[in-house]
Amino acid sequence: MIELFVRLIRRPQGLVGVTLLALIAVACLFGQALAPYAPEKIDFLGRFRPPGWQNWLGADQFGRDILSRLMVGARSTVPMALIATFVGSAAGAIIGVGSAYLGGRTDEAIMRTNDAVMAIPGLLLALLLVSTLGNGAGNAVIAIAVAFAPGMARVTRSVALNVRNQDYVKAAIARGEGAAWIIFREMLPNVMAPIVIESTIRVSFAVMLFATLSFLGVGAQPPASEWGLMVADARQYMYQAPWGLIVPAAAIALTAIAFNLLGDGLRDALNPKDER
Amino acid sequence: MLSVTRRLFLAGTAISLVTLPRIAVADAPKRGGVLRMSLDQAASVIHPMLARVNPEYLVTELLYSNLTRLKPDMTVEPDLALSWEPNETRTEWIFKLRPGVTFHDGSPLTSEDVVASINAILDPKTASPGRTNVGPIKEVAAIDPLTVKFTLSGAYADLPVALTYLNARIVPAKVIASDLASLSTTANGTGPFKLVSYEPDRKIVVERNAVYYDPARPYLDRVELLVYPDRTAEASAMMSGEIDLLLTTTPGEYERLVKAAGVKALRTPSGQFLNINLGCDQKPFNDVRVRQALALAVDREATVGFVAGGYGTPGNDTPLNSAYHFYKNIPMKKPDVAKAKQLLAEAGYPNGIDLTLIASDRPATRTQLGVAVREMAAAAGFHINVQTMPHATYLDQVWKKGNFYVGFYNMQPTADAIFNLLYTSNATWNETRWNNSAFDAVINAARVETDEAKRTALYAKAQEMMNAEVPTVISAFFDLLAAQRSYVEGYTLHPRGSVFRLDLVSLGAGAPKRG
Amino acid sequence: MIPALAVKNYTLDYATAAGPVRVLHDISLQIGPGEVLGLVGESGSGKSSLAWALMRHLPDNAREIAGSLHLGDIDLQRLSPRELTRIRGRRLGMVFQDPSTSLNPTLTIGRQVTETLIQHRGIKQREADVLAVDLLSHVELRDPAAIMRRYPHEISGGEKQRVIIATAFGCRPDIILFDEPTTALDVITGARILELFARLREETGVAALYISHDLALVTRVADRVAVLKHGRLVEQAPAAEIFRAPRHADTQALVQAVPRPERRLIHDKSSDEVLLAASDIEVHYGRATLLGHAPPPATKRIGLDVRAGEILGLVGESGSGKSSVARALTGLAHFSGKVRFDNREITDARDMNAAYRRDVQIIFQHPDSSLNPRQKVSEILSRPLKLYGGNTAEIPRLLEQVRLPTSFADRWPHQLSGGQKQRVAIARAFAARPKLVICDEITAPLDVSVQAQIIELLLALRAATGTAFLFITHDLNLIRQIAHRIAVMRRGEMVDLLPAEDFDAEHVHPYTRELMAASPVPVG
Amino acid sequence: MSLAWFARRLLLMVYTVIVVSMLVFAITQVLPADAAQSLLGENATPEMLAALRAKLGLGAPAWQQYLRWAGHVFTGDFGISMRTSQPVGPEMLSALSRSLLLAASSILVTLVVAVPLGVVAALRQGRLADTGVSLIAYLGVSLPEFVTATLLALLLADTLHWLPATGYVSPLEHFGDGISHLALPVLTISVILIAHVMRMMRSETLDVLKSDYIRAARLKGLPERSVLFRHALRNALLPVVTIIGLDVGYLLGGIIVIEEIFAIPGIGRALMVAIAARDLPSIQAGALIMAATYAVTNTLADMAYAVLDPRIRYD
Repeated sequence: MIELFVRLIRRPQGLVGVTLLALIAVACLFGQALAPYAPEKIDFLGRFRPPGWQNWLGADQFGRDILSRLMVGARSTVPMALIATFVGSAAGAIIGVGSAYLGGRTDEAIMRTNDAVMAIPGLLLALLLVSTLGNGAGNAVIAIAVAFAPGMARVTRSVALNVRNQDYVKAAIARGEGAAWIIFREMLPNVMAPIVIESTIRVSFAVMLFATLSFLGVGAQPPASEWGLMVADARQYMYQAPWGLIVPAAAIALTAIAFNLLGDGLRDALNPKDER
Repeated sequence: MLSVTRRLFLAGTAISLVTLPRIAVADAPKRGGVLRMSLDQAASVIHPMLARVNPEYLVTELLYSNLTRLKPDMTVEPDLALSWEPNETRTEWIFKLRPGVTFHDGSPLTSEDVVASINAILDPKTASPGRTNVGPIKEVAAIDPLTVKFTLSGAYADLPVALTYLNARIVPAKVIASDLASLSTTANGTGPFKLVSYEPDRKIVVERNAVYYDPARPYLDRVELLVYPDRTAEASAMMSGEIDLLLTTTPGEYERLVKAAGVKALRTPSGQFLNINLGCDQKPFNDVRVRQALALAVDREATVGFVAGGYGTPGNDTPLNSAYHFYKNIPMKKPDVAKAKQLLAEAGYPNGIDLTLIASDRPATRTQLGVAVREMAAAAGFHINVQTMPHATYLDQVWKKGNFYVGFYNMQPTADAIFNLLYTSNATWNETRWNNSAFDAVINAARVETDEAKRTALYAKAQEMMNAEVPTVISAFFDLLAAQRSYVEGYTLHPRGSVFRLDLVSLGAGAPKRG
Repeated sequence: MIPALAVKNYTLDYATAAGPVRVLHDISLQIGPGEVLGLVGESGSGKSSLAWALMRHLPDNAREIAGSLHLGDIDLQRLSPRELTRIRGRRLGMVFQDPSTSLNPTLTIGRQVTETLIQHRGIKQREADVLAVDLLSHVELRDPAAIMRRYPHEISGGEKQRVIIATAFGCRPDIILFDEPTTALDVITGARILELFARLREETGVAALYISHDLALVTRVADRVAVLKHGRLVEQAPAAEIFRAPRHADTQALVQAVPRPERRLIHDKSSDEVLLAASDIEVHYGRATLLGHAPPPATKRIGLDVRAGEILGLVGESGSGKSSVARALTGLAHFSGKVRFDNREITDARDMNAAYRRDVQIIFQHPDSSLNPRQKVSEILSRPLKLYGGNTAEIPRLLEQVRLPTSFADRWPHQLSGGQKQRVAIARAFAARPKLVICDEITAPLDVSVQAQIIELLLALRAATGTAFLFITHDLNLIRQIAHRIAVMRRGEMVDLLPAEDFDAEHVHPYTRELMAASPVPVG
Repeated sequence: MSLAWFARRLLLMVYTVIVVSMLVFAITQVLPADAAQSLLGENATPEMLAALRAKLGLGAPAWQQYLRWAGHVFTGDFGISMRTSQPVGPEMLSALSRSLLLAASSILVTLVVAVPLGVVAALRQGRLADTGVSLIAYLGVSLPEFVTATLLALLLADTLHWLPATGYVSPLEHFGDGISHLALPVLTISVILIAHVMRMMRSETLDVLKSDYIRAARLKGLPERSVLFRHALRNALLPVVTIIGLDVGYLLGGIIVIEEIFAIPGIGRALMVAIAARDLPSIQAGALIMAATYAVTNTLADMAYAVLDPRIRYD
């Protein structure tokens, strides 16, 4: 584990990714305590105050401190994306490994249906689901998880299929091992790495999708300081107060970049090809 | 009586008063040209009796005519009706129609068309939103081809105003008899323009009606209505000259448009307001002290800033503001946290009170009001959780049923209309369930009162009652904001928000040539 | 006379994170005009590095420390990229190991042959087309004009290698580097390619550097043989002498490891007791789908029996169905037919009970994939012990049995070499104390010296436990050394099943004879 | 591309459409707040609601509604919009045509920009150009469409005045205007696609350049130019074709946001409007058409792949 971490941060993208994520983690954990102002405190005189000593990153249309909202908002943005990805990945992984292990026509039927569901664009599926479940951050998380599961299932299955064809699995079957042992001890440990890498990269999509849903008004709801919602709110004032738009947009982009970098870094660090 | 007759007189001579001075004083409006106007949302309904939102009202106004229409000062002028006369008790009204008017298909307008149209609006099966807004009509009958008689269920002085209602457009009787639903896809009216093409979410094109009853109007050859769902994008398009006129914009964009070259930003005070509805029949708002406490917690000046970007006027918990006739200037409530706390304590909430305020997501200002009120009222002990929901869900689950939610209303033509729409016990949308019989009595008395001074006094009383008892917190009225290119002439931003009069618009020097 | 190719005191390092690694030490060799020098070495001996150095295609981390490389009078190390482009192909040709990956899959054969001709012989497309047809017919390709229009995947591996050889000879280079040109091919196809090479060499008098891991093969094509070991040239000798009188100890070891059919490694007779009898075995992969036919069975009603303690060899080229038999017998593939083991009849994988699975063990070809990379050696070995009622305390004994240090129990598979992994796999199979072990090409990816050790180990295990083996291989020479009886398979059918000593007899199947002729027995 | 291959693809497409139709129908069945209420808005009275509900046929059991709907869809009739009273099919298809124009232009721009950049990055692996391309790629895939769209509009339309901010003009009606109105949305969509395809192209090119046949081509003495263009490029492009086929799924999703922001009356916005208005026939038709489009383009990509890659041709 430590060895992996060292290998990870030895690469520039791994180092940048880990550093950014550390910052984000600090914001998620201590944002509330560190924020200079209460994130929802309105200030009539401070409306559209540009960045300066009073509000380091400026203030929004209610005179709320953008830095504080950003720091507190990290908690309503990043963990949501993580949860959505985790739930979606777990569901997808179970479907994928199960389908690969079952094989044959069952596998065919599961995967064709899975592909069919994937034909509905993720955002559309999420939109429909949120409309059904009702607007809100929690429902957006569910919707993203559902939208992610088929893709994860497909990825996992292809990896699992490859693992299932490995001789050590065949050896286990020839030996007369049970299905549980083969799935959990022989196959699963060997599909974990690709799943973790893929999920890490998908977190960045989840961050963006979550922000997009909030932007479209069906995700997090005011007065939450979710970043996508902040962008949506600031958009109508973007000429008066562009900082209100640029700051949360940059936060979303940096978070997405961080997870992308981490995913790529992990992929490299876990790739046995680079080992001499 | 005096006021009514004076209005009637004015109405009767409206043609000469409205159109002649223009010809005499200014240069004659230039004929021809194509006007591109942007709509803030799709005009998804062109059925004149089913239209519900401003872009749809605009389209049906272009294609159809009412008997009467509303001027910017909220008085009426003739449209298809040349003149009208009530009986002594104002329970029967005789309307004389303008002769020689034809529909777009060439057939002549007769009193049969008017009778059929009004009956269709009143028919519940039509499901027209105008059904409850065109006045207490009991029966409508054709006396001769150009005379129509309205029989009312009670005295009603404002019938000519009510008939300006946006769904009370006149359509051919034969269409009503054969297939009224066909008006959802085709149009046949007496309006200044004829329908050329209709794509609800993209573009609607109308062209000049050459046989409009006023041979001079309209001045434009063609009007193209383009749907711009994004306000920022719309303002940008206005600044780059892609569109000549926009229907409405936000304070933020307005500030940009004011500074833009070649653009004339338009602004007019209006009676459009955002409010917080309090369910007066349930805890905790059945206690007047809680309502008063909330009213005292809200900073009205600040609210105008937060939700209207400063482009509006503070409200004093009555639906009337200076844009209305009969507005009574009561000293504006000042935020008073101590008093509010005290009232709340007296009502039995010494430790404050937890509430959930529901706001629909359209328009976004509803949520903004919620967020602002939440923060402003916190000091007084109101712990408000703002919950937003899609507009459709809101209409289904909250509206008229909820106990504590944000409302949003256009200006109505008369004081009577707004009070009877929202606040009397038998109001069409009795949201607050205030059910104050004293208040009802005042409004009913004002309705039939003919003496201007007495009527003013009655409406003043009504406003004072609402101000004191706070069935609803009305803290901000909006100015209507829009913009046009400088070369657009003759357009007036109507405070009603849903009257446009593009038949008076022409293109002046500098207008781009458009095919 | 100037040699066609001269390497003098050449020393090459690779820079790695752990410091420089020397891959070639002070190499000196010469190839005269028209001469063929065979370069032999096991994997990691540096033979490919030398080829890449000559082709000037070294990886970025290569550091040339000393020495010179000359092609005739041209100093290869001083060529500019532009000059190099003119030398490659034109003066210095190359034939690659794997013909299936050396041709661009998306260009026609004709295009890939003519582009080289146009580049190096300065001719027009039309002339090049004519010349290419000529060249292809010269390498004994039937209907060369049709081949020209085909894509690589539409012709066989042997045909591809002929195309590559035709291209290499087409530009009339001074010298051609052959980098294991037959390794990726089947035995018989490889033999034909060698014949072609011999003929073309005769005709053109081209000099060649022939690189291979197969000493026996090299002695048959080369005039002289150079032996590389750990980057050092240990011996250079005429081809005829290297087997007869290897001078260097390393060469001797290498020669010793080469399988020779006449040098039998087992001397006992097998018993008559039948351990496993399989009859009418047909192996099926995949079923008919809505829109596709089922693929044909991989084997056609095969029957064979394994006797107690016997080594039964099963040989055949790739695709002959020999591995399918192994899979059927271990329940890894669907089959029809009957297997009789221990007086029990088995018609389906489900009939294979724990006793059968314990008694019949399988060892796979690829050591990398047969050990779970996420399990330590101890866990890998403990599993059959737990499953078949053994004791995990036996793990050290199992490791010793396969001659691995007991400390290896704590290692991960990736910390082991190929040979060591294969020993762990063997230990895993023997943990069950089986009666029959199926070895599916288990030595194919290993160097001959490692192969010899593994074979020796297996024979020792057999001697100790009396286990029977079903030994599947494509190497006829190897199996003739160790098997009691040998079955020959071809395209899913079993064409011969003979005692090993009867292989030279008259009555063997023509295919078996062809296979024997194609298996290069060392010269000398 | 044998007949069986083609038939199998076709069958899969049909299966996809059926699964999607059931799924979409199921979702629309449980949408809260009914269409009648949403249609009538604040003016609804109970009688009006009842009348409208009866008219819209909202009472029947779900499976009956599905079968009836599916039957009509099969004959090309998607029903009448509850919101606009217009036939849904033609409305959605003309919206789709505008979306496809947007999508096709974006893919074109993407290919023109991303392929050369990816190749250059691969050739200059580890150097400045490669690092630059990688950074752009990271940025591109990490910006949600709504951010890119807003920032680009802020920069190109309102600060520099190079392009019209939004709106849609049909290039058939007015070519120049049409193109300039498409520019910003196409650019926005392309940013993400370019990042994706560029990354793909880079890694594919690297893989191909490491392949044996490229080494063989070099060692045959072919000049670098022909190694690159004749041998490497085509093989590196092959997987990119598949990727683009799969990206259409993303594209159609992204288009929802882009069309919403840039006021393009395409299928994405039609869907947004329909969802907001609970206009069930429009939601069903729009989602189904989108999924079908994805299935078709995916199949097309597969076929393009088969055409480009001789290995698949005779399967």
